[in-house]
Amino acid sequence: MNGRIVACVKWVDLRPEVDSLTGHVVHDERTSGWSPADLAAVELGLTIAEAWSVSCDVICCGPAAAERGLRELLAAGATSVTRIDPGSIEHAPSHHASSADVAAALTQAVTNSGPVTLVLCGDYSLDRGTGSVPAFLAHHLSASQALGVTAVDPAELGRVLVTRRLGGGRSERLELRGPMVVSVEGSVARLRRAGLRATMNATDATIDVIEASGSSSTTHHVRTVSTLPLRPRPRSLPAPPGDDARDRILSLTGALVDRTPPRTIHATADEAADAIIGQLRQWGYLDATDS
Amino acid sequence: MATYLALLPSREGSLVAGGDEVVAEARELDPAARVVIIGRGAENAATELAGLCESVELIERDSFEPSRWSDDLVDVIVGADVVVIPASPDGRDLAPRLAALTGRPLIAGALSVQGGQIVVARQGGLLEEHVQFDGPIIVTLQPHVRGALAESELAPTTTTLAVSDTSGTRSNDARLIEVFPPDPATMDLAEASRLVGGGAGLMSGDAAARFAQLGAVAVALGASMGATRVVTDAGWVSHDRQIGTTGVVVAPQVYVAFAISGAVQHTAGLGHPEHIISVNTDPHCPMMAMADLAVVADATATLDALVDRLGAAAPTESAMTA
Amino acid sequence: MSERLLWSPLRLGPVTVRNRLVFSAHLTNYATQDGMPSEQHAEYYAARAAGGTGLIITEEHSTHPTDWPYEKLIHGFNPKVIAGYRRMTDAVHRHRTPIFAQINHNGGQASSMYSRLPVWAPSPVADPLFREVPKAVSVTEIADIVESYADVAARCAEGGFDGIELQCSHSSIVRGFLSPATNRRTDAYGGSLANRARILVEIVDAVRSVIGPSLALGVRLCGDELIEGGTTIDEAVEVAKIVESTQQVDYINTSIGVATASLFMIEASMHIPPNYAMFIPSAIRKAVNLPVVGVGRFKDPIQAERALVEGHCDLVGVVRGQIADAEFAAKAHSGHTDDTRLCLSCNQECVGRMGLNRWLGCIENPRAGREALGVGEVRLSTKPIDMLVVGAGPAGMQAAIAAARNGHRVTVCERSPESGGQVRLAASVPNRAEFGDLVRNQLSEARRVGVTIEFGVAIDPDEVARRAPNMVVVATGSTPARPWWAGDAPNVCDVRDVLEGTVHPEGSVVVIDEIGFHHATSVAELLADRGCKVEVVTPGMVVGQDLGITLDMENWWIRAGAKAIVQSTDLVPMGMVDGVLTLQHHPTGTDAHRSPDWVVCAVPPNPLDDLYHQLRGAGVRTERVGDCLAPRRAHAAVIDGERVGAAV
Amino acid sequence: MTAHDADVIVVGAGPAGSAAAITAARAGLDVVLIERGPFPGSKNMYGGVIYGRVLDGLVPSWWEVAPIQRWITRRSTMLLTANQALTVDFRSDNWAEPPYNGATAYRPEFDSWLADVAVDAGAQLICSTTVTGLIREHGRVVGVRTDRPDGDLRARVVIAADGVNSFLAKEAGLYHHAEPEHYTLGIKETLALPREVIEERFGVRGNHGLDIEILGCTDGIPGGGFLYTNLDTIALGLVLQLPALAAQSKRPEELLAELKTHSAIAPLIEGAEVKEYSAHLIPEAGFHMMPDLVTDGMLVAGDAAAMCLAAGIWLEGVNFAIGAGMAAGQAAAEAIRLDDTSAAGLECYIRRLAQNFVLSDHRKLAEIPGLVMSDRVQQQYPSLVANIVERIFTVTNPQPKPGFNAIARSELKASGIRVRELVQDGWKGLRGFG
Repeated sequence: MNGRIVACVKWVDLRPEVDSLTGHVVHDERTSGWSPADLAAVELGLTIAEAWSVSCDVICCGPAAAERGLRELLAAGATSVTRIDPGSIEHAPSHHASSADVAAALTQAVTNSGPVTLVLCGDYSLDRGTGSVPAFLAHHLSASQALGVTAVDPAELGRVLVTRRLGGGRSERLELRGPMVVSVEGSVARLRRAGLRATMNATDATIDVIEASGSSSTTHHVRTVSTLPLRPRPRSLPAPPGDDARDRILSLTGALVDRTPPRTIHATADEAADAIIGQLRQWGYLDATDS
Repeated sequence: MATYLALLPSREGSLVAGGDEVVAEARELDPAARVVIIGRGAENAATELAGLCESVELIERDSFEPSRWSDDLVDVIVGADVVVIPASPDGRDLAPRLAALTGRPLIAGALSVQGGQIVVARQGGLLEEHVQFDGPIIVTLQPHVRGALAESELAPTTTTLAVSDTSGTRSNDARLIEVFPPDPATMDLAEASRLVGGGAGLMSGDAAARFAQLGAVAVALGASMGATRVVTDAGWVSHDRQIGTTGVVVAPQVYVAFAISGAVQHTAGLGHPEHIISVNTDPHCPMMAMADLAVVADATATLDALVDRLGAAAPTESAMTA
Repeated sequence: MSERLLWSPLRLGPVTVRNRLVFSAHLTNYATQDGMPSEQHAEYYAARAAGGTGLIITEEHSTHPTDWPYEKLIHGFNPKVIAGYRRMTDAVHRHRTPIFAQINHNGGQASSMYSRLPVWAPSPVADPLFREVPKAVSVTEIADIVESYADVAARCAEGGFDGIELQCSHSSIVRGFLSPATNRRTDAYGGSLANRARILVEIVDAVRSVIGPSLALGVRLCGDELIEGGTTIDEAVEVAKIVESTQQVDYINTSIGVATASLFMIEASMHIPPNYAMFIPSAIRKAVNLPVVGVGRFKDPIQAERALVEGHCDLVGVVRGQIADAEFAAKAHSGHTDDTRLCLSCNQECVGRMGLNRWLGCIENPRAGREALGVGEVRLSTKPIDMLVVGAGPAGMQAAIAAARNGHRVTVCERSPESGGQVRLAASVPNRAEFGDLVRNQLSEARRVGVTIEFGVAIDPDEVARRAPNMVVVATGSTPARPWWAGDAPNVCDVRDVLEGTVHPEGSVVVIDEIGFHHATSVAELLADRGCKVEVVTPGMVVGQDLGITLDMENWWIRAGAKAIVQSTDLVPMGMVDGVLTLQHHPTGTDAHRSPDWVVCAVPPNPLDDLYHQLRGAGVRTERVGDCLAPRRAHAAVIDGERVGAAV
Repeated sequence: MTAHDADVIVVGAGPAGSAAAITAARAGLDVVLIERGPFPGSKNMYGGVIYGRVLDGLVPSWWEVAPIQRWITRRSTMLLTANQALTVDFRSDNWAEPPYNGATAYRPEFDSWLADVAVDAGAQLICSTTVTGLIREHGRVVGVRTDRPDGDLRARVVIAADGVNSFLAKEAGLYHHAEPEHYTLGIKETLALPREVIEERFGVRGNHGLDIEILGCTDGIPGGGFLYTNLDTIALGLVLQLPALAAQSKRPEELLAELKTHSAIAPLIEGAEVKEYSAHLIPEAGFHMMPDLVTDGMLVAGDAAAMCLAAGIWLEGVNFAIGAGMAAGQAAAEAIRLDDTSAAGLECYIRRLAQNFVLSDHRKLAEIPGLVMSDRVQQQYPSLVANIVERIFTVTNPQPKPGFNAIARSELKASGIRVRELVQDGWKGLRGFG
């Protein structure tokens, strides 16, 4: 067995209570957990590990409270679980480690136990939501990357085919070879349910903890100055054109927009179908050759 | 004053989403901001920036290779304090790698880059974090937040950047197998330019068959299928296909409504289609009043007749591109 | 409750609103003739507070005796108002809803009719509506005005208001100063924008100094006056920046148009697209950090949420939506948006009645403005009866709703397969679709209160005898009347025939308007859209005389012009012989002739009251409502229905 | 006998289950506590009233550690008619200091806390796991099936604390008298108001609060209402007997909406925002409805054993649940020690229940639910009492005021209630409550 899969997950409050006046965030440990995307990453890791007969380790960057969740992942079948204590990379005032720092810490943890074939992550974290950790990770591991993936099909050991969205409804199919980093959408898979005995056994399993090393120099000249309730940015909206008030009025009322003269026809089903096709053809939505 | 550079990936001659906004943002902050397009069909993509900037530098590349492209871009961005990249696919692939290569901090998914302060959404959009910086950085800008208004229709001039092209050298970037065009049947309704909608009037009888038929007609017209809330609540069509204020707010060019009366919850989410056809037995319902062609007929029978005429044929090329 | 931002609280200086919905300032004519706030005010605002709105801003209170442009204006300058203020603010505060007072001097947009004093304005420029040349105020008088704002603000604070809004937009002396169109001064209050805004800054300073830090202070600005040489959006943004730079103001409200020149763009009817004024708050909000209120045909909570999400505004003014349904906010917040009685934007009973010096009401909500009298309240009957309503038009449906609300067992029988009567026809033309919401609102309310509705069921006296209800309400409507002058000429039909689709006029069409509302103009537009050559003829001085009241006249003119519809006035039809229509120009008595392919008549109809008389004759307890009582407009039908249904 | 995975399986980490797990674990047993939700109390979003005397035996000085909202220092009973209200109000300063009397608490916080106590005592808590059935051998319960793969778990004793309508008690055939009228529907709105407004309106300070029981607010449906204060929310609700509710055309939320507009209630909640609406079935017939509590290898505790006692003014389910849980834990330990976990061996549970207050209160109050639910108490007494009081307080000068007895006699006559019934009900009530 000379391949290895690692799933990277993040312990977050799934339903943080945010005071919409002050922006104060109250975290409740009881509502913390793994995001659907992270769970999908773990499930894919487990499935592919079975297909390739390799191990699937889970690494999490998070506080000690995350160990409860890590035990669930262990029970679900992870070969090992490791927690990176964010300690020194979480710095004031935002108390968030930057994506670059998290990626650096993860890289260290991933490579600690030897070379890796496939790293799986959720596409976005719920709390910060930048989705940039996987690409940093790919850079550090000199790996190929595919972000925001909607389907993963493992081929032979060390090769996978993925589909990812490109926007505008388009998508692309990519082939990746290890080492590779793939971030997945939550809809890709649902984590299997851990067995009862595995769950019970995992309750007192020990969890490896690694201390993250100090923060990278790049973040030093970036600092958070304030955190407030979100006030959406005004989206560009054109004012009505025209120096003449009347032109602006006409533009605002929409009264002069040319429309197809409305027609009402009473029709049988066949006449109706013909009328619809004829109209769509006239507007240019259908070729003369259609139907 | 900080110098800005807008870096826009292109694909098949089009900018990735949010490219125009990145340019507008950079130019608002720095009227001399450079605009660089990298990718396939960069020259053509530059025409999308008409009225937003005067000149664009182009780097023509073949398929998307984040690791190799970022290697090539390291020299290009020298001198720019702030590099702004769209936070859409390709942009968010590229930005972290470029940041890591150049040692610049990355501020990803910004809502705005206003002067010395960058605003980033946190906690799923409940909070905004204001970040200050005092050195060279890379920022990705969330698409569809800012919007961009062109001041004219003047296309920018273009120059091709001489950049060492490492193509051909070995990289471990993913290999592109295929790009799938938008599939009207599965694409996000909000992005669909042609929509076929079904209402409660199709639910009598064999509703499942009716909506399958509606889907087939949609495919034949190169359109996406949507439905009203009553239909999605009844489970005949999934909720992500519900058109209206409680579902998806859409903006199609053409809308063909079958047996939809046009409750305001539906029509308010419909945008302003240029062309509307409505089929209904009630000539006086709002959907008929809104229609350019109001057909007073039985919607289910009309669907049968349309299926006959259009066949189950796949959309023709013109139906896809018109 | 999918709207997150809409239901999130916001701070406006010292005041926290629980959601982003604002019942913003609008005239009600509820004040007494001597300018005192009334019980009607208190209960009207309290009902909206109970219905969950985040903030109430009252109608304007005049700051100065020189400002009395219409009869029932609240005289903030009269110290006696405080008792009325208290009643109003106490009633609203019971629901923990903040209420702000809008204070104003209308300047030259006023009449001396009530005040018997010359109107004051920055320059002697006559207002186009009132057509009075104002007195240009002296610098001393400006100081007097500024002081009057402070006095009234102090009075409002004493009266329990949580904040003050300075009306500086569509009808105000401050707008008069800000606008280059009405400010021709050459002193320190005219010329540069800084000078034109001077009075605004002075008022802000004076008001803040009397109200202190515990009350909110807002300024309402006009984003585009839509008049020649008036303020446009770029300058409005600059004014907003000036307002923010005073550091005394907690929010900015917005508006569009000038009340006395472009009112139809302020209180837009259904003919103007929703969100039309959104560019104003959006542009202002981009330039300032203060919370900004957006207004303009917000009908639906999700539309409001969208405006918030896209950052165009921080709060949304929904006035008519909350007049039509006081529980607009509560229903939306609890996820029952579908139960909302949606505003039609018809302007018939709200805006329309203001121009007629009557108190504000609502075409579909008989309770609006009648809260203090208990109209529309549930009064459960101790002896429920069986009631049969014949006809599911607006009158019959309202009678059914009112009776069923009080616990009576009500069945409505409608001959046709659908409810709504003539409203459905009225709503079936371009731009009038929203009128049809009346039908849907009544239908859903009727179902909620347990009314049984049978469609396709005709009722005659035998059927009534068979069903043996305790009471019958006849709401059978009216039937088109063939005008006397038409004789038996072919190709003469009624507007209803066209809307029902039973006739299809083609070619040249003369539409006769003897009703003076949407009937003729709607059909004229419809036929013009279908390619007919249309002329609308009326004996009146103007086609669609009452369209002015609902602010639809300008829209009609714009569209009629675009569609090449000819309008001919002062013409009385005298006969139609051999395809020639004779029209008499009544001021001169001269005849004119037309030879149209079709003549379509919008003329007063006849009541359909046979069933009513038959049942009365048979001794059945019977009432009639709506057109079958006397053909009138929809609001009258609803009022009839409510009166009869609630009185059972 | 088959090998077992644990000594005791407790199903349900509510107050009863956690109390059982605590006691059993402290007795040195190997305990598995299985909870359906992702954490204990996750299904109860908001609060309840907890009368905590019983906690003394479980967690000494619990008031220093338990997560509570407000200490109940006022209890009121309100009798309502359509347009009258009579309130009997009691306030005690003694309830404002240790050991305290009662408190309001948010159940997610309280239940999680109590389950943590169980874990500290050595119990193993397994969340997100639903028990789907019992494993039985030779008619005896030997374990449970869960919805997890590999999900069977065996133990010497199963303690079913799986809530109202206990699926496990039913599966074990322990229910005999489950008729619909034994259930009431509880509905509750949680209404948010600023802390200082609550304190002003209810005349309480700091973290003091009140609990009101309301009679006569259910439009003739047997049941009652309640209102209690949390830190910055108010809970207002109704309990309504099921069959009567079903026979009526009104929906429960309409009844609650009417209560909210009653002139005695409306000012208390004016301007409050609804945070949550919840509905819950409550077993309310007290002792007469209790299932058999013991079978071979299994005990039933808490709501599962219909131990929510709705004896008129006492809606103290959590107390009884904890008491029953403790007894169940102790009984399991005793049976395992004596190596007899058959029904006979577990019979000591009943004894313990009877000894401590749970069963004795239930027995003593056996008639009370019937009395509270009776037509006279529900419909006639509130108006009788309110009318008498109204006449006493109504100023009738210059006419001489009739004496109390005269008023009472005339109102009693007008109400149509016979003196014999009044005396009988009074006696039942005295016997039960006294």
